[in-house]
Amino acid sequence: MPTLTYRDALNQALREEMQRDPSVFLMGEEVGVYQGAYKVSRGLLEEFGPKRVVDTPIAELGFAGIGVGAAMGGLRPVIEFMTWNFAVLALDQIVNAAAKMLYMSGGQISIPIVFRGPNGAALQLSSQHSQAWESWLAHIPGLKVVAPATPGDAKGLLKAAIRDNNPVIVLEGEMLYNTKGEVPEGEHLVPIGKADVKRAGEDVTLICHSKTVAVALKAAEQLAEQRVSAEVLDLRSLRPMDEAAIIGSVVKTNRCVVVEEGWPYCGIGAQVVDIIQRDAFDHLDAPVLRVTQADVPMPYNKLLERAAKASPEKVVAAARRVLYLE
Amino acid sequence: MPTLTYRDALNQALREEMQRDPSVFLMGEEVGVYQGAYKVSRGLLEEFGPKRVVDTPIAELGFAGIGVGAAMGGLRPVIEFMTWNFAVLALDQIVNAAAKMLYMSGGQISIPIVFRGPNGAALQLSSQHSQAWESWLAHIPGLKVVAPATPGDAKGLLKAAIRDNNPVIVLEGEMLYNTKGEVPEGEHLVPIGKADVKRAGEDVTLICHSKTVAVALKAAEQLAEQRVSAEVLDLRSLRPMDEAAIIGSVVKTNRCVVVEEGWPYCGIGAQVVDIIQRDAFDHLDAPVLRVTQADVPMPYNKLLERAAKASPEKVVAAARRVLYLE
Amino acid sequence: MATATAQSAKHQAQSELHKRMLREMLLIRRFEEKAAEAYALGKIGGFCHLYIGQEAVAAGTLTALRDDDYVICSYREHGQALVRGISANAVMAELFGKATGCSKGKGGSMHLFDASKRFMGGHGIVGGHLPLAAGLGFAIKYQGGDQVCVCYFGEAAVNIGAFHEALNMTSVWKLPVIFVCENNRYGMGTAFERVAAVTDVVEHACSYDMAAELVNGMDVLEVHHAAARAVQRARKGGHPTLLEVRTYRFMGHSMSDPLHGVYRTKEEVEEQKQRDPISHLAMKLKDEGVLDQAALDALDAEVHAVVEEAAKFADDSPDPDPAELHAHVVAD
Amino acid sequence: MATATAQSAKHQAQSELHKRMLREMLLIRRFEEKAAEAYALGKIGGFCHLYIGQEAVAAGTLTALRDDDYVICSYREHGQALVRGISANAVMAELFGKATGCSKGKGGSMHLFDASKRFMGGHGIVGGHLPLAAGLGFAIKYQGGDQVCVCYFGEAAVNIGAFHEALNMTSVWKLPVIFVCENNRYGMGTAFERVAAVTDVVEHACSYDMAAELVNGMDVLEVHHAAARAVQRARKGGHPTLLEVRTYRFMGHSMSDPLHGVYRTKEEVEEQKQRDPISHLAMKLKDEGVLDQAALDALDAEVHAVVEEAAKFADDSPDPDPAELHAHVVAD
Ligand SMILES: Cc1ncc(C[n+]2csc(CCOP(=O)(O)OP(=O)(O)O)c2C)c(N)n1
Ligand SMILES: Cc1ncc(C[n+]2csc(CCOP(=O)(O)OP(=O)(O)O)c2C)c(N)n1
Ligand SMILES: [Mg+2]
Ligand SMILES: [Mg+2]
Repeated sequence: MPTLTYRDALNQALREEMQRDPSVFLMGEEVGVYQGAYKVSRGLLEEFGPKRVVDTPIAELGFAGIGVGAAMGGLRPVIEFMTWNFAVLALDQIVNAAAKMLYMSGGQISIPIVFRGPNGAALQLSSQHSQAWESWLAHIPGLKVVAPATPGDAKGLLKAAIRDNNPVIVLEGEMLYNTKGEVPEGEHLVPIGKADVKRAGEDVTLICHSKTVAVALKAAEQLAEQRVSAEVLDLRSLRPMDEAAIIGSVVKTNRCVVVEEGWPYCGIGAQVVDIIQRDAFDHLDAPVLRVTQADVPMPYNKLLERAAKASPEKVVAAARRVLYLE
Repeated sequence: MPTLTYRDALNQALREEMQRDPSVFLMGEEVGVYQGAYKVSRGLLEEFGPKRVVDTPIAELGFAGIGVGAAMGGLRPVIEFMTWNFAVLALDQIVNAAAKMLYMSGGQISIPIVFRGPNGAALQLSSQHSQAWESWLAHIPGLKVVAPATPGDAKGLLKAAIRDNNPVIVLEGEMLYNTKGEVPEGEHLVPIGKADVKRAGEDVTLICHSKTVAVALKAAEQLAEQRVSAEVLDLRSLRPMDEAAIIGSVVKTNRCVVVEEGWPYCGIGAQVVDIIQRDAFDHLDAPVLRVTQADVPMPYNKLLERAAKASPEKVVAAARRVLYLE
Repeated sequence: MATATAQSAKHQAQSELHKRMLREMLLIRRFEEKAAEAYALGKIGGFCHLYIGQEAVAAGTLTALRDDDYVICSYREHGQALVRGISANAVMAELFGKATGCSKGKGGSMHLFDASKRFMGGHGIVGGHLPLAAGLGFAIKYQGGDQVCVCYFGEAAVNIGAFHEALNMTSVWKLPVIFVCENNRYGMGTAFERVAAVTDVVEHACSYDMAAELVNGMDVLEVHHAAARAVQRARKGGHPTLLEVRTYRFMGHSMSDPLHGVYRTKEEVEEQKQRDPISHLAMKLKDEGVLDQAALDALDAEVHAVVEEAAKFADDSPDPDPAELHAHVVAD
Repeated sequence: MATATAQSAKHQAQSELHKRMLREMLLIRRFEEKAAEAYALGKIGGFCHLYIGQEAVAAGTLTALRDDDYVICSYREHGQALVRGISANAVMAELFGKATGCSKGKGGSMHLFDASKRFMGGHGIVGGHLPLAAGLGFAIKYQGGDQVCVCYFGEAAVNIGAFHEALNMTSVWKLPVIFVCENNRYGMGTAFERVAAVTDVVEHACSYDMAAELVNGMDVLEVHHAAARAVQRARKGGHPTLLEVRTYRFMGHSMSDPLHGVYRTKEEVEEQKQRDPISHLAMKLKDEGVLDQAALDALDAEVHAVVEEAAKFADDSPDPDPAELHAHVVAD
């Protein structure tokens, strides 16, 4: 199987879907002439021309809405946000138009659209450029939300998202774009709504997604050195969430730590905890603990930033606590 | 003690704070000449003049930002959103400017501002006009979020919010404006961050806020008829959340149902559940259950709408389940 | 030179058009009156924004369209829905929240939809549907079609960012969109001049290098001709237009608001009612001998019957099945 | 008539001003060069947007202000921070993320703040700080002051809704705000004409009934005089201005972007460098005999020393205390 970067896997997914279906087009800031702010769309303008690779002004609300309108008109838009930080300006269109249109039209008008771009913190981008939006987006009925952690999942989930007849949010990671992994060629679809065991284990479940999968995997390695067998469950899809996979793993390990990039209050982890205590109450040997970003805006300074983020060390510490090893 | 409507209690709070501090002003759509879309600002234009009661164009992002800028310039703005449904357009200013300014300026620039208005569903306003935003707002460090359920709390929390040196979100309820209750005259401040036991009980804790307090109280009555003693804990403040009060009550009752107006995924209730299972794990005799809005956009039809909302019946059913009475 | 027969055929067609526009306006008027009545009886809930006074805008513009053109509106869209050909039954049933409504009772007054008529809603966030309109225009152009998209909104929407972003991109990409600003002077209780630095909406077109026309919205013929010119520009060359139609609402902002309140005088409302677009056209058609009083009365009776039937239909229709609560959250 | 002494005093003051502007521009230039160097060494992280080529805008406008006026900027604000009088030490330390930085190392390059200098940031969301500027203007007017607020942003921000909303309300309420659009032709890799229907930013002023001027941003004197006129309008009558300053960035969009890439040619950049605002003013002052080459060299050396010292200061400064992570999330 070929090894690709996460960036190239996304690029491949876009290219293949645009080749396959002429109603798919890409729109966003710098996606064309500039080849993408993070080069995810490299070469697409050359292959598909400016009709299908559309550079926009800086007008997130407007072009998100144009995407939704184009979907109403029969197209399958892929809207790139340079980063999700700027998509906060477009939330009205995502929530009030894209997510609610099918329902409020009594089932008449579906919105097959993908909103994608990097989410969460990169390195030292400070408070306004480091926000992880997944819990907001997963809150909304009518949306689907995926957050791939590996190049293979990135390709498979983006392709599935483009073919889905609903608005699908694809949360990528700036820090993931350069990471490499095996990516099946051609038709590779990862179903939306299915979690994936990235490492099997017995003693404790580490639930994670996107960038925190690598964090959890590192923690699992460190735990292995301490003779603790950790299972790493990558949610991949945040809405719908694979409740069966979550419960299945926790029923096996009886202990769980949820790791996420965002803030704690009403985060993804809170929802995971809710599901677990509701459906696996009698299987829990300890409270589920969470590792999140510190409950503060992201600081610029490198050391403070590091301290703010989820880390393998924090996950190991939490795992040891749920195992009552501390 | 005088009995006032929730609306008039808010009006009194605004009036008293504007009398007390000339740097307090009110800005929003229809707050002046029209006397407020829901008449919360009735009479204020006449008393304080157009300098301090400012009608705006329909430009939520813009006037929210103008409020933040005015706070940077030394004023204490109260920004009214006609409803929070429209505030989705202003979230960039609330999250990226108001909430982060103090932090990213290294502590130099505090933003003493109140964003207020009705939140959540009223009656048959359909999908785009019925959204409850509390879990989004409570997610954000740098904000405080309150959601009063009674006229007394409405006055006391709004006054506290106006005097707070941080951005404070005040979530009101359109369906609450006409409700009546005792309201202390003059200096009545309810501290932000303190929950309130609205009914004491022994067997199960019903945690709620805003409109769902009435729902929980009704459920408690029905439960009482079934010889179940329910404690109704009104969070009042969603960020910071009164974890001690939550834990205190659950340690006593060992069972809990969380009721909220919003959607389930990553809702306020998920956060409450997280707190409880983390800090009262050994005191729980059953999983915490949640009653939320159905996980769908709000439908227009009256019966469907009713079915979508939290109701005393649903709360009773959940309470009976955590009591293993079903 | 046209022959006499051609001349008279043209004349005939024009008369038919004028009669159609009169009927559409009357239908809206009677429909809205009935809706007001039903609202008072609690059969309609939530917000309900009537179109009385503004009928000439929908009737004048939509009669310039083809069936395959797109139409998209704000929450004040009963009139457009009717002229576009959604049956009064389906519209009234939607207001009543019934399963037979054009949005199956799930949308309500603010969210009328009929995809088969390319009637794309009914949207409740001020300004929010202007980008959607641009997107429909984008789809038309992408697919190589020669349809147009007509987008209705109030003058208060001009002050919001979405207006600016949508018009700019529409112009940059030359999308076949006609932005119809129904300037009825007020956004709820706020007079436009209190909140807009420039009160001629057409002036904004300069910032987007867009064609624009200012039209008297009480004269349905004037509206129709301006719309026809705009459609022509859009269909042939993909050139968008900003049409400012000066109109007036004779009712309160919504059924929950007072008729005039403190923001406008009773006298102003009465004065404006003298400009009623329906009487205006009826008078003209009488003057021209196209219709006599008897024909007018018959028309009114016919329309009245349609509306009564709609109310009865809506009343008799079932509520949506309870299972509808969870249907259509996501598509298959 | 002015006496000969008054004349010469005025002349003297003018020369001093010109020398000051030259020094400010040179300081920015050398500072930014040093920042680029430090970035390459990994001492500065994240996004870092240099001001090289645009120095005349900050130097020309900020020298027209009083100390109690407000200044607010986008993320490309090192130049404004320096001219406003935040020490090169504090700015460089902020870029290095140090506790001695003007935002205590928590803001970084995009979020420079100094409340004591009424320097209100450094903001990272394009267009987001335009409403903040209007709000500062609102506060000034509310408090009855005669200060002004100057707000800097790039031409690409003109396409976003916040621009439209902010300018409209500023005009309606007559707020003392000067919107300085630094039109350097590109937003990242996008030429303005590709994404804006109208490329003369000043044209937008018509939609808001606002005073406007189009200025050559490579001529610091022209910038200064236009700014002085705008300040006068705002201070005296609360009349806002939209100033479009045509400038050019000689570097890539940020330190992570290429100098020209595919969106502009190397030739274009080279050609623009011929219009360097610093050489332009230096030449003029030499021609006028205000400064000779030796004085120029001395000035450059002085500025160079300031910048070297700033880098050393930043390097030597401590990181913030770990407890800072949780400080200043909420105020007391
Ligand atoms: C973004 C937003 N803000 C506020 C509202 C509440 N609101 C509904 S209609 C309206 C007035 C709109 O006036 P205008 O655009 O002139 O249209 P008209 O009602 O006159 O047809 C307001 C303020 C809303 N729906 N959306
Ligand atoms: C709302 C938003 N969208 C996108 C970005 C990413 N971004 C940062 S700067 C920039 C270009 C801005 O260009 P311009 O306004 O002309 O200013 P310049 O960089 O040329 O000074 C973009 C797209 C952002 N910061 N905010
Ligand atoms: Mg209006
Ligand atoms: Mg630029």
